[in-house]
Amino acid sequence: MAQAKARRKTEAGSLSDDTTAAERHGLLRSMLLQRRFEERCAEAYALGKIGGFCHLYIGQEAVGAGAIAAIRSDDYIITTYRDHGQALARGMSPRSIMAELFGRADGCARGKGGSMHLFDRSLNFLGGHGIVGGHVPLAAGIGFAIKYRGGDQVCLCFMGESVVNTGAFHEALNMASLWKLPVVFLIENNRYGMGTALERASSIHDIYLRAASYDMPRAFVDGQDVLAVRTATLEAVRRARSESVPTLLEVRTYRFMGHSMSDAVAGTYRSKAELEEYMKRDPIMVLRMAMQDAGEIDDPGMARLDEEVKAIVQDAWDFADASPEPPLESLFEDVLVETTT
Amino acid sequence: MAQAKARRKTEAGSLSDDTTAAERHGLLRSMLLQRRFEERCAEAYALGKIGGFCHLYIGQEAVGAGAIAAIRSDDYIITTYRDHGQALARGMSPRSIMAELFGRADGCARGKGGSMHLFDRSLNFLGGHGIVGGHVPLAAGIGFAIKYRGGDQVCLCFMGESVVNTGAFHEALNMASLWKLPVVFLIENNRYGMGTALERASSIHDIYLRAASYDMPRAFVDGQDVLAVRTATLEAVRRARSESVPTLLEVRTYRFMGHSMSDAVAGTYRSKAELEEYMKRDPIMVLRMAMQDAGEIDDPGMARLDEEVKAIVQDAWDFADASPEPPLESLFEDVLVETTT
Amino acid sequence: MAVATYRDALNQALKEEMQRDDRVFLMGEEVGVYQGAYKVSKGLLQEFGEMRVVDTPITELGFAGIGVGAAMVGLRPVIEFMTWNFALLAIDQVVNAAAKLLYMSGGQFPIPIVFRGPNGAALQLSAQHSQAFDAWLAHIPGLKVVSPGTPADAKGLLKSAIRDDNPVVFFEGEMLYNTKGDVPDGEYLTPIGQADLKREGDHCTIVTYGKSVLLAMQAADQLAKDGIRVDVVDLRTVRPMDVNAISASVRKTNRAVVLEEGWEVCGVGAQVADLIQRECFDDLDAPVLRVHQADVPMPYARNLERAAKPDVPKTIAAVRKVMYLEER
Amino acid sequence: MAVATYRDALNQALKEEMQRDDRVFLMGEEVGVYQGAYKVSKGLLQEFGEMRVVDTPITELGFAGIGVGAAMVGLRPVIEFMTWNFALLAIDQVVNAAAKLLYMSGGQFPIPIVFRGPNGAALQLSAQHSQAFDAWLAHIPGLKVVSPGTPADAKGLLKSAIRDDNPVVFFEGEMLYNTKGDVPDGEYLTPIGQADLKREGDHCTIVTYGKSVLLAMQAADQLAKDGIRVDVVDLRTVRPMDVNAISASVRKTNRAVVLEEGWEVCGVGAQVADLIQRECFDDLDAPVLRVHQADVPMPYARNLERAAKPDVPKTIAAVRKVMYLEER
Ligand SMILES: Cc1ncc(C[n+]2csc(CCOP(=O)(O)OP(=O)(O)O)c2C)c(N)n1
Ligand SMILES: Cc1ncc(C[n+]2csc(CCOP(=O)(O)OP(=O)(O)O)c2C)c(N)n1
Ligand SMILES: [Mg+2]
Ligand SMILES: [Mg+2]
Repeated sequence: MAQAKARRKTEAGSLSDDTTAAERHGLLRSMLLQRRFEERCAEAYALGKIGGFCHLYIGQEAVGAGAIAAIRSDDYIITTYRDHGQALARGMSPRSIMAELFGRADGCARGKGGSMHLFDRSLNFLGGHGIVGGHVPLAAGIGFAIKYRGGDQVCLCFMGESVVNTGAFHEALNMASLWKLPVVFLIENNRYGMGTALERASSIHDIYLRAASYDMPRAFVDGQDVLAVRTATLEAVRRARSESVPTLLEVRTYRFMGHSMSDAVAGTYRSKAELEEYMKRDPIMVLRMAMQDAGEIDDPGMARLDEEVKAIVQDAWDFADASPEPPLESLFEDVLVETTT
Repeated sequence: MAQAKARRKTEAGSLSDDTTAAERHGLLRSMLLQRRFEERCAEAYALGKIGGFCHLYIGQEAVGAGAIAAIRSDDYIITTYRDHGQALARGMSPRSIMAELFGRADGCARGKGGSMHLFDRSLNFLGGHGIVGGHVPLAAGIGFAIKYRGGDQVCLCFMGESVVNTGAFHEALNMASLWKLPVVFLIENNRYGMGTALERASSIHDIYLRAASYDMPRAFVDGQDVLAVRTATLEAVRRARSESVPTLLEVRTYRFMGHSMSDAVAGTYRSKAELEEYMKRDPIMVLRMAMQDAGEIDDPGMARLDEEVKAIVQDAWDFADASPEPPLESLFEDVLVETTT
Repeated sequence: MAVATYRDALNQALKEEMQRDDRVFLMGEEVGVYQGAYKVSKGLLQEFGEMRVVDTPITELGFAGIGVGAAMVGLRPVIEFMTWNFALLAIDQVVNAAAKLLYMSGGQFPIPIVFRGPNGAALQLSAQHSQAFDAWLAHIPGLKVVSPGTPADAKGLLKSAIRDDNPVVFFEGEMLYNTKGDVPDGEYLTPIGQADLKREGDHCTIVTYGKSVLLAMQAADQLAKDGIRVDVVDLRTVRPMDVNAISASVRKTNRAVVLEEGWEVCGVGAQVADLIQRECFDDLDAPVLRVHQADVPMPYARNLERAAKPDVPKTIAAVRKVMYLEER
Repeated sequence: MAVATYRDALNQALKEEMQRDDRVFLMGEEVGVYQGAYKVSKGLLQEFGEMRVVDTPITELGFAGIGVGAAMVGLRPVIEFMTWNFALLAIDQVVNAAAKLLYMSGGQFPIPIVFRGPNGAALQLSAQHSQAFDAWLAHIPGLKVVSPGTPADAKGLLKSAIRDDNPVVFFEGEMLYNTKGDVPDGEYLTPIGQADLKREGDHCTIVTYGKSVLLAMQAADQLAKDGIRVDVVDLRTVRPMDVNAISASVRKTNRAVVLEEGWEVCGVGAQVADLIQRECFDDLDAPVLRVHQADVPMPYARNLERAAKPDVPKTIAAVRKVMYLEER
């Protein structure tokens, strides 16, 4: 990143929320880790170390970082195939993620899931799902289970904006509202589903309004401002946790890369100019500048943070590279479990 | 029907719409034909002449009669398994319908469809569909075809109120609105989907409001008043025909019988008292009383009409009864057509 | 042991398992207030309350997914499809979620769920309401597929299915619900994956399962009158298939007929025939023949429906044919 | 005749048929502005405009149904599924609407529609994106199911499919799109329902179709080096199946291997094996063997994926086995 230049172009975020300086530093670090991690993913993909579909989160880091900062460690997260950023924000080990992407035995899913299917049971990170809309009913089911057991956890469900057109979304939202399930349905509206602009796919453009059909609380928020995302998610989480009422939260963001690694960065469906315009509001820059204005970080501090994060990513890469291929006999494992209850 | 008694209990409809006396007479006759036809269906079912599922329309006749009176003969109709009333209102031959219900060779679908699957290509009556929600995308497709060809027809799509919870409905409505398809989505809200009250299945109760998610015009209307149904449908049809804009029209009605012939009339899910309350607004009585107040029909006139209609139904029964079983070789016909284009 | 209907046997299994394990719940259309579209869940709402007997809107895709999500975090859902015809709307959740999550999470997320409901044709319900999807579900690794033909097996297999930590597809039959048989009281488990030799004979093997077991038994009775003794191998579980039971029988009889309710092409019978020709090639005295639904959508008319369905005469004819006896 | 890719062959077919008949339109995700997820529809939006090349929201169930509705009233839709994995969401419309409407309307409503898109595994797309559904669709009466393995067949069959007045399921392959072959210019129709003997030999028959034709041809080449000559019967159409072509070959070779991309249980290979044992019982010198995907969801890791997929060595081993030759 041409930081000095970007800094001048980027409007600083505001710090007028209730985070502490340490928390802000943590959010900055989380976003930076996501960014550096995925830059290396792109490199690994080009080298053929990562295969299949690989959807990068670059540009959207504030969504994962901000929203996940608003939940507890015993809450649940479920998401789409564009899951690296959220997995890292949740605290999944970069090593186990990179090893998974490399298809190795030490990957979080033993090399069986790949980029689209990251899971970590110990962190209540429930994947990584590849069918657009398919995981939204699962989120409602997780909310159902929470309520069934009488707990006060919540389920945070990330999805792309295209999901609001799928039948699965509507069926799930209706039941979540009807049965008052503690779920935050968080739309990452990055304006495109593959090559289709939101306006060409949805008959309304303020998509959080779809919640009105279910008498569900709803809001939208700037997705490039990590603190704003955190605040909006906190409110939705509070409602889920203490009132067992779901929320539809639209987070407005943008993806800086192609839909997946096999897609051009700009493409036939959006202009370079539009892309560049949005890139001016890089979420990392937005927070960094606000912190810099408040005297919470300076250039050397940023450089140190960057080095620290890069070292973690390099370590993950080395770990993944050294990890063996999964043993062939594992092909037939994990199809069924042997246990009964 | 104990007419005199019912008359006293029933609030007369108003005649302040733009129908002529002859048209009102036609609507009354259409509803009465549906009623008498289905009373005999119940009898035939009890005798084992009709098998399978058989869903009666009794109580809802004003919806089919009123809505279909608002469209042209070259418009399209598509509906659910509860299709006898609309088929008759459209002018399908009672003989071919009854023969179909009896599973005979002269049935409208050669005995292959039965009660749930009435079709008449010559009348653009496109069935008769058994999967709840499944025909709503078909309706959008018919609307798409109309627009594709540049015609000014409309597609009138009947559905039960449970359909508003299905994914198919939402996917179809979004596209219908996005692409401006000339379709009238008409919900027959009879308050129950089998044994499930609307309020136990939908998180909002004014279900026509679901159209707001698609920026689609919407309205509701009293479904026991055939003239009101006709007027509301006319408005929606006008919008579809001249502006190519779809409408979601909720028609509030009630079913006087069980969900199907194998279901009790009242059942565990609704009280007899509720049923009796609603039966006071029998759609036939509502129109008849208004016409009577306006001097358009009297008791002998009504009796004559009833005889006329009963004779038609008897003729249909006799025809069906005399019609042979489908030939066994037809089992393998109609699986595929031989033609190519 | 008492005589009970298949319906009551299922009801017992549900009730006992819900009493035994409070993570078990039943969800689907009309399972509660209405007491079940086919009354399988009668009384359960009253005993277990609204949180454990959950009426849903008509949203097969949605509530199947809710079941899978709940199973991911430790509940044990029983999802009722009013019929399997409607389950097509939910099949993405069965195939792409339930059957895949254990594998693609590298073993982290077992999905202890049962998807159940009537499958196949009843009487005159015509094309959209009369389909058997056993072959489809049996095709999918990551699932177990069970299809009991008797009340006792219905109880024993449903209890096993609910205790299984894997997704189990459970096929019932509208035409079976009223059938009666001895059903052991209380704890009674039928192991998943084991066929049952429902009748012994040495002339020919009939391999079947589910509703068709009734036809096979009737056919066997009639054949016996002509001195033809058949083995009736009731698979009970379609996936995983009990290959040994099939082979053992065919090695004895040297002839086989496969009887199933569904369509021919890529049906369960195709798989069984393939297995037999591979496993018992040198034992076979005749090709394996199959009895199944005519290769057409189900018609409404009574006579056409009857002609379309597999039945006792068709089964007898197939047995006589593999025995190279003149057809009557 | 010119060399073209499978992708271009499909593109030609679409273009020519859309030029020929203005009732033909293409609908699906990313078919227009994006030029097709796999670029099969490249240039079509520009030539035919927005009404005939229609980008949809992500609503497989919805737009498949829109296709069926449009077909009911006389249009001829080509519905593209980005992959068949996603078509599970739409399968109700394919099975309960498209395949049934002609029958349950007593012949009044033919449904001239094509459902097409890539099927089966590409490279490392893991469990939810690597499934082959040929056996499922072949199971359903009321459909035709086509799966071309070469560019010429892709063109000829897609043109035939679009002209057919029945619903046709058309399986392509991501791994096939870049393959090249001679493709006749302009009017070129391959009849639906006819297999093609892609290679002649007298020692053994390999029955296959779709993507696996490539494997079969490579296996045949290698086997030839050891003096083993095989017939490669490319079914091209899975439903209706060309039984005569299969039988004729097996009657000649007395041995058969069925090679398919999908899973074993109730797969297309099961049906073919069943057919062969019924039709050619006395001609068979060995059991029919099958080569298919391992009975597991598709794993991501390259080595596991390779191990899971059918391949040339597995095909050769099966041929050698039915010939009772020592495995190498
Ligand atoms: C049901 C289904 N249809 C199509 C696809 C192919 N596909 C994968 S991602 C995608 C676009 C999704 O866009 P959006 O929901 O906005 O999420 P984003 O990729 O922008 O994060 C499509 C069409 C799929 N995975 N599942
Ligand atoms: C997808 C699907 N699920 C379930 C059913 C079984 N079923 C048939 S009708 C019905 C109730 C539908 O209610 P509603 O839409 O209100 O129409 P009504 O019967 O009241 O006219 C149900 C659950 C079905 N046919 N299709
Ligand atoms: Mg998006
Ligand atoms: Mg209703």
